[in-house]
Amino acid sequence: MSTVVENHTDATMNITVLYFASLADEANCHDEKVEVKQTTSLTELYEQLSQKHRFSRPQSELRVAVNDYFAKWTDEIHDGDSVVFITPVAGG
Amino acid sequence: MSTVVENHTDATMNITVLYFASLADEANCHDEKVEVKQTTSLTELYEQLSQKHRFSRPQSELRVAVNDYFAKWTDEIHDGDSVVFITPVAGG
Amino acid sequence: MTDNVHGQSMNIKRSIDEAYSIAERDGFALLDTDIDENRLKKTLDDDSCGAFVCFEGRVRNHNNASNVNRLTYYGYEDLAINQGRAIIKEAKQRFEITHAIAIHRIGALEIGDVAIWVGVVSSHRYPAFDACRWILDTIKADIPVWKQEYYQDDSSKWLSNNG
Amino acid sequence: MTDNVHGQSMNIKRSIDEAYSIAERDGFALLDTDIDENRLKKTLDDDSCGAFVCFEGRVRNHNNASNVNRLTYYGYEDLAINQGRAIIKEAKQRFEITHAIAIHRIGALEIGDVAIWVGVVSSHRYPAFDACRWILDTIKADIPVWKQEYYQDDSSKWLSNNG
Repeated sequence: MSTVVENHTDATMNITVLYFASLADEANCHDEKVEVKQTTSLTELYEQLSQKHRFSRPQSELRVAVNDYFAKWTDEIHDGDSVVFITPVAGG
Repeated sequence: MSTVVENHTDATMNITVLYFASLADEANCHDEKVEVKQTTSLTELYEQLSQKHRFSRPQSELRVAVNDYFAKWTDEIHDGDSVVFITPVAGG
Repeated sequence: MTDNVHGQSMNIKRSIDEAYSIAERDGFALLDTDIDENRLKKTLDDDSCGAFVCFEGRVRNHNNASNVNRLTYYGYEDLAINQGRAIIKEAKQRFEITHAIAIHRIGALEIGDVAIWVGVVSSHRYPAFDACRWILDTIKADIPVWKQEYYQDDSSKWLSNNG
Repeated sequence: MTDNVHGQSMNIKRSIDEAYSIAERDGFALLDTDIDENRLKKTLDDDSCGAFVCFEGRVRNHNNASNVNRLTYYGYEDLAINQGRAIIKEAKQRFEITHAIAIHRIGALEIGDVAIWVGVVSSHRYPAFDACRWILDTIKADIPVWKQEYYQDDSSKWLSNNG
């Protein structure tokens, strides 16, 4: 049992993150692959990347998409998922 | 004085009347020239023509135009005017 | 017989070019042939305008429960032009729009033909929507155009928008 | 540098024909070239529809107090298509309309270019107006498209519709 838990905690997942608009400017890239702990939430993922790239927008101003659909910040992510943080849009 | 009044009463004016839609069907013509007493009102003109052509619509259902502009039923008409009684329209 | 008394109301007295010139200058005209939407749109081009809204009213194949084969529009052209000018002028006072233009077609129309076209341009989108709808409603209420619908059994009926 | 990080968002991954096919089937697509309005209109032809309303959003030469020279739209195409499909589906549930189609253009646009086109057909006129406006508003609120305006002094700014 304890071994399984250990495995879970140490296990990681690979997430592809795409950047658009001002986030692409701040990250200075269009996409990147990140390896994170298995149970990382979307909120934690943004927090980590925000520290890395010094994003100016707080999470509260963003929406998030997983695998090309809008998602809730509380949705779980899984290995191989693609995640996009969406700054306020400006179409039309 | 009395002569002048007599003249006024006997004087006539020539009015051109155009017909559209169901009024044209009932009058069986597109236009006609009518000679009426000098002081004939629009209401009286419609009454006279309604008797002549047996129009089925009462004046209350119609609007009236004088010289190619909508007019009020109380507007005066003058010799040479063109008058059109407008049944409910159906554009669009 | 019917054709004789209505014949003059099925055609415009002006030339097609004259009708488009009047529409461009005053915002409204009657036409007795296909409405050239691109020609009307061109008159609305304006670099200050971010919004263009247009409405096309087409002859549809049914009205209430009846199948419609075709219909004929009749117009009182001179009054229509005078009243149309007043409508477009009022629309420009009521709404924050830059320009508006509308054409109503008369004569015999088939299913799918465009009977009326209204186009509006403005800086922002809501006034263009509001003005386009108001102009259409006001044309339907006030412009002296009448229509007769013909049904599959060859019967016909005068229609009215109100009253 | 800026071009590198945004380059992929200025072009669609699909072919133009594929984009129009998706728009015809699902009601929405992104395009990275001139929007062919007539091609979109044709997909809306329906003899049961008496009303066609369309909106064109054009790049205008000013925004607030600034003179705009040009602007660039960037899009997240796959999400845009998924979200657009949902918007058109919801529009058909909310309003009595027969069909609706919309396209948003991305890439570098000049003054006067059409950035967005929305067309709706319905039996009667009010649902077409209401749906067209709702679709436009919802696209502006939800479709992942961003724009940068460029001014006469060569400065630029990221814009946002809300937030």
